[in-house]
Amino acid sequence: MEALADNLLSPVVLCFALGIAARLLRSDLSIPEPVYQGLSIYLLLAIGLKGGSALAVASPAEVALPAAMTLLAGVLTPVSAFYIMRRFGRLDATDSAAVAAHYGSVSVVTFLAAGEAVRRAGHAGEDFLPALVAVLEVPGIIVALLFAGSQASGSWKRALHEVATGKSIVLLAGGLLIGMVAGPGRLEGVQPFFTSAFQGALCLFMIELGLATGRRLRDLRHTGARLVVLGCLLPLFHGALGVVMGTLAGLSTGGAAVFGAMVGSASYIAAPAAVRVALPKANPACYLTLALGVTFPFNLAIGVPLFLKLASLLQNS
Amino acid sequence: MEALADNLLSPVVLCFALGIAARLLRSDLSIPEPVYQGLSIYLLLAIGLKGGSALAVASPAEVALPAAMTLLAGVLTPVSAFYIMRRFGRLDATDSAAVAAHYGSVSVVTFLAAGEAVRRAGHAGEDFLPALVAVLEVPGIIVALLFAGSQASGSWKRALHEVATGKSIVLLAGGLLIGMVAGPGRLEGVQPFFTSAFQGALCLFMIELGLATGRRLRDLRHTGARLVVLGCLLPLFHGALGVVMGTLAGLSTGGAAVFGAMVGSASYIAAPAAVRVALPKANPACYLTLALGVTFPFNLAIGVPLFLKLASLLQNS
Amino acid sequence: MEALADNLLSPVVLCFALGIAARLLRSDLSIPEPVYQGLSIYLLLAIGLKGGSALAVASPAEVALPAAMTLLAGVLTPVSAFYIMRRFGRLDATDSAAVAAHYGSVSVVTFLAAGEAVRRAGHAGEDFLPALVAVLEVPGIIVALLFAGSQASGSWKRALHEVATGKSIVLLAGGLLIGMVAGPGRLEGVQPFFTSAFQGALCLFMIELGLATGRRLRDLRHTGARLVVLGCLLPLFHGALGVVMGTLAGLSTGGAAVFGAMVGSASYIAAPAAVRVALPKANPACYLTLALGVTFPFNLAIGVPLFLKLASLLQNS
Amino acid sequence: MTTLQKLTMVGERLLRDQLLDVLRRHGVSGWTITLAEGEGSRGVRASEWAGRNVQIDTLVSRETADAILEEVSERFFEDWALIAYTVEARVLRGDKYLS
Amino acid sequence: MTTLQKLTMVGERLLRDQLLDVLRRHGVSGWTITLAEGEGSRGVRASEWAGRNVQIDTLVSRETADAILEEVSERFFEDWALIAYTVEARVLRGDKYLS
Amino acid sequence: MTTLQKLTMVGERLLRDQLLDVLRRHGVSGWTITLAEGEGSRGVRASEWAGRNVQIDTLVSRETADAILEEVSERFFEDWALIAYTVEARVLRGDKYLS
Ligand SMILES: Nc1ncnc2c1ncn2[C@@H]1O[C@H](COP(=O)(O)O)[C@@H](O)[C@H]1O
Ligand SMILES: Nc1ncnc2c1ncn2[C@@H]1O[C@H](COP(=O)(O)O)[C@@H](O)[C@H]1O
Ligand SMILES: Nc1ncnc2c1ncn2[C@@H]1O[C@H](COP(=O)(O)O)[C@@H](O)[C@H]1O
Ligand code: NA
Ligand code: NA
Ligand code: NA
Repeated sequence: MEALADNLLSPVVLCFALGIAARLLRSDLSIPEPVYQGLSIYLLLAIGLKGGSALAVASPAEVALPAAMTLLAGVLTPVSAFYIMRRFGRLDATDSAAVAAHYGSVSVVTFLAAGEAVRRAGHAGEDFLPALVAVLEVPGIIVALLFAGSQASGSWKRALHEVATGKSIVLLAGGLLIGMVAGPGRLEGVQPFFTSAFQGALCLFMIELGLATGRRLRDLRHTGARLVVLGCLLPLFHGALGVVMGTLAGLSTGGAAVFGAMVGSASYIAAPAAVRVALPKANPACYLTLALGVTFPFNLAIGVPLFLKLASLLQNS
Repeated sequence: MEALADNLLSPVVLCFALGIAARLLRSDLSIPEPVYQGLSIYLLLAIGLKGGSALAVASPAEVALPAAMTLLAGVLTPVSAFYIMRRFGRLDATDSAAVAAHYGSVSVVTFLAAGEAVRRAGHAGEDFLPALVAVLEVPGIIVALLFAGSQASGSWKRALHEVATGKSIVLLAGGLLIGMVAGPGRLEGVQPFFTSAFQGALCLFMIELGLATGRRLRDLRHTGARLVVLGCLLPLFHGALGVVMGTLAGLSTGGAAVFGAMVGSASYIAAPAAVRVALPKANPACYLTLALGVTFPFNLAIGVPLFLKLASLLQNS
Repeated sequence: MEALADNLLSPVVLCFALGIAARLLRSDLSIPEPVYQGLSIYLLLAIGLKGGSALAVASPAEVALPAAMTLLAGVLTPVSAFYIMRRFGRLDATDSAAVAAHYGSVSVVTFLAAGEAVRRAGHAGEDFLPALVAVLEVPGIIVALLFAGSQASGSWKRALHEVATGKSIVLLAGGLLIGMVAGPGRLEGVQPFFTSAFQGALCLFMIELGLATGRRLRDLRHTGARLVVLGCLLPLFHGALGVVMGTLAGLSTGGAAVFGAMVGSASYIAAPAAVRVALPKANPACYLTLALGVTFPFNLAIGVPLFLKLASLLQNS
Repeated sequence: MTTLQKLTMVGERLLRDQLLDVLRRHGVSGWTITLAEGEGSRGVRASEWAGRNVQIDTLVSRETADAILEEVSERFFEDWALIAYTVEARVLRGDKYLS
Repeated sequence: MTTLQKLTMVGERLLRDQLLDVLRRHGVSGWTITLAEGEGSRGVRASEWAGRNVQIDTLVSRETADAILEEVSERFFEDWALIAYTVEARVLRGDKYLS
Repeated sequence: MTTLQKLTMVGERLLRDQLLDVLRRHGVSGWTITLAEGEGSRGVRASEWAGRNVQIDTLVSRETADAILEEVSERFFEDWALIAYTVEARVLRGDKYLS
């Protein structure tokens, strides 16, 4: 309970709430698009660099199992999301596949918020976790699009190209490579920019995410209660699965909690563009509202502390 | 005299001068609009957070009197500005009310520059002063618009909405709330971004303010010497009043000086939009030139050191 | 050899490579134009401030000789570039003059990358070197344009105005002045923003430079092998000259190496605009491809370590 | 292809929401907004902070265009920096923009 | 002065490269792109991260305009947020834009 | 409503001030500027740092439009990346833009 409150009072979560509030108040507040994109570039590159420099000093053995678990999660979650949406969400195959692509991938900001919450609670995730984010971003999207199969009126080739060369992957993977090749020593000079300033920059970013979420909240009415409930249950289910998998993979308490948040999160950066291209007939109001309007705030406020609790229980037993 | 020179040599003031010079040289230098707006968002949020985290640890008793004085100043200054403009400035009721709204509100950047000058002089303002900036921003505008009364061809309701949900208020007040709720402890992670980087970011902002002021300087010819003189006397009068009020409210020497600069300053962020909406017939060339072209540089160069001198005199006597 | 590898593994160079790679992969990665311009403004102002604050505490005697050498280099390099391009590059007078203007001026980013490489190698350049960058930026352009003479169908007056009041000069020279006038003490408050964050911000900037270079690489086919070879030899020649001149001027090993990189570099910020205005008939594909597509990456990867090697040899003999 | 009017309004950023309200009230189904800078006879702008000009393009029937122009002219032309004009356009599947 | 059609397409940013490909295949020699925001009947946008709308203007002959409009209509109109229209324009030295 | 010409010029950012000077000299009272990207036959741009293209729209009388086009054609067309065209527009209270 206290962990829940503590999580809600972090500047990152409060800035998200400020964004939502500003939208509900019909304020003209907005982060200019170039600034928002500049912040995204900064955050993705910073994550990549951090993960990469951790990989540079980690032993392959240490990373291999978590990486394998990540791939496994990238295959399991879109499958479960697809069937749950088809069965309980009553969506058609195309829309189910579209939603599955989002839940199969990962929300970078949820990952960051989870890392910060875990740190504030006195735990710490493994340093190489950002590398797993990059690993988790793509496969879920591909698996999910396979479900759409013949429904995919869009171009598969273009969709794959869109995911693989999309700026988020290029920055994350590029950052990882740069971090690995340069190593922690050579990265020291860029630390003040990419590390110290990171959390503050994330706050600004969260304001815009809050504004975008606020815009989506209006769409909730059309989405229907059924989907909103699923948008809360799915991250719980996937997140718990992730915590278990992370624990099995040998991650620390903090690491398993963050891993759970990653697996339980729904992408709204890489997935939407790919889905739009591959499944243009799928309804964006449906998948974006679920990912950004329901699951993201749910994880931010409730999911993350629960995953941490679960990880503690599992690891102390 | 020395304090005056020292103040003029601060990077913040020099960057402002660089902006003016670039404009006069017809350089193509300009801060791109999205960057300028991003900087504004950053500065306002940072001020809010700082004030809020100070409020979180301040005793209500300590803050109550200064806050009351701030409200009082927010009522007195627009009244005095209105009558002075009407009487000595020979402006009509609409234009006088428009100018009064600007002098009744507060210039955030003047506040910041004053804080820095005071700190350089070895003094220190109270940590909760940024909270007073948020308090001072709105009432002066409302009081001033009341004067315009029936002249207000624009929409009162829209103007109020414009002020209350304008991005500057949302960010300042939102930052205050976040700072108060989160408290200094939870804000530690965002300090490198919002505190260490603050003065440097302010320098970039000052360049654009200098460019904007330079543009206004050309309008001075049309404004007339009479108004220019008033644009220097008004901040002196209000500023001195502010120093006295701040001292009565129990502020330290540095705090009273900064308080004087706040009261003596003229808004050019919140007020112009509200005035434009409520009093579309008022002449922007008049109120903007006074606030940004005359009073802002005057305070920056001369007002601030004078207010500090006055505060020292008052408090040492 | 090892120095070469070490140089290639610095984050700054790797980010440049990431930009090139992203372009070759046809990724949609791009730094939004306002962010790119914001970063440029930041970098130029930061360099100016750094150089200026060094000048504030340097003895004039110490700086005089290097400054004179800089001016000399600014006269020699455009002359040599012009004749080499005319003779061996088989360009006409207009195109040769256009290219000469670029090689006569200086690439700020090459200067920065050289400074960092030198520092990593355990050396250090003189603190006042950034001031020399400002000195080197303009004369080469003027000398080169003199060669074009009657060919210049564009306006000389406008070109001069373009160079002298262009934002890069205004920011560099303005920063220098501010730094000198304010001095290291008063600049302390802005250090976290302008100094600590510098290298990281440079990384982001390098990504966009990489993207721009990637775009130019396609033009290499049209440029012809002859020009590409000259684009590598010219910086070697000028750079070696610069190292010798820097050593004669009494610079340290690191300082002479950085000076060499400055002299050997080709401008792609101040020069292109001036050349476009003064010599509209010159072919931008030719001069931009040489400066940005050939010489910049060449210096970044190979030139800088060579100049450092040469400086060490000269100074230890 | 249907022949419609492309109605363009360029004015102070502060007018943005009010102009869009006018469009909505006239049953307009869509519009495109771009940011612009400008100079004109009034040269008025509330502040840098409020942003530069906004340009609103909307494809509508001739009658709707005229009705909007009339309202805009009455409400905003005297006090605000604003320009409005129409151009004839042939629109792909344009009947969906008729309201 | 030559009379040409100014063909304007406004749509989701993700369509950008595909639309330019269409232009290129029809032998178009140039275009101008501006960033725009918009609202329409579909109101679809992949995400903030992909950016807002893109507006593409190109001056072409009437035949080219019609051919492009037809292809665009068939390929993109059903599933994508897109609007396309032409306006008649007198173009300085316009013959160089005839393809 | 007055019928005027909307004159549009799209070109290198470096031309901005010179083009505005031309407008001023022809007595033009206002214009709207938007930032644009573009591709054309010349594909020339001084540098990223100087920025992408600039688009200038101005409503003028037919005679003024023709006079401006002629001057622009003579002075800039050979060496600079620039396109210029006019479109007929019905302008609200358009007489104030006649010069
Ligand atoms: N003749 C014109 N042609 C094109 N745009 C104009 C013209 N006059 C004014 N504008 C635009 O309309 C805005 C308001 O103009 P005004 O109301 O005349 O101050 C200006 O900022 C310009 O963006
Ligand atoms: N009537 C209209 N007038 C001008 N632009 C429009 C109109 N309708 C749609 N648009 C633009 O076209 C885009 C796609 O519209 P739609 O396909 O109707 O969702 C919108 O985002 C607007 O930018
Ligand atoms: N056919 C065209 N249609 C629309 N805009 C064009 C066209 N050709 C060129 N442009 C624009 O005009 C600029 C200069 O073109 P150019 O002089 O042909 O290189 C380009 O960057 C485009 O923005
Ligand atoms: Na997931
Ligand atoms: Na005041
Ligand atoms: Na050089």
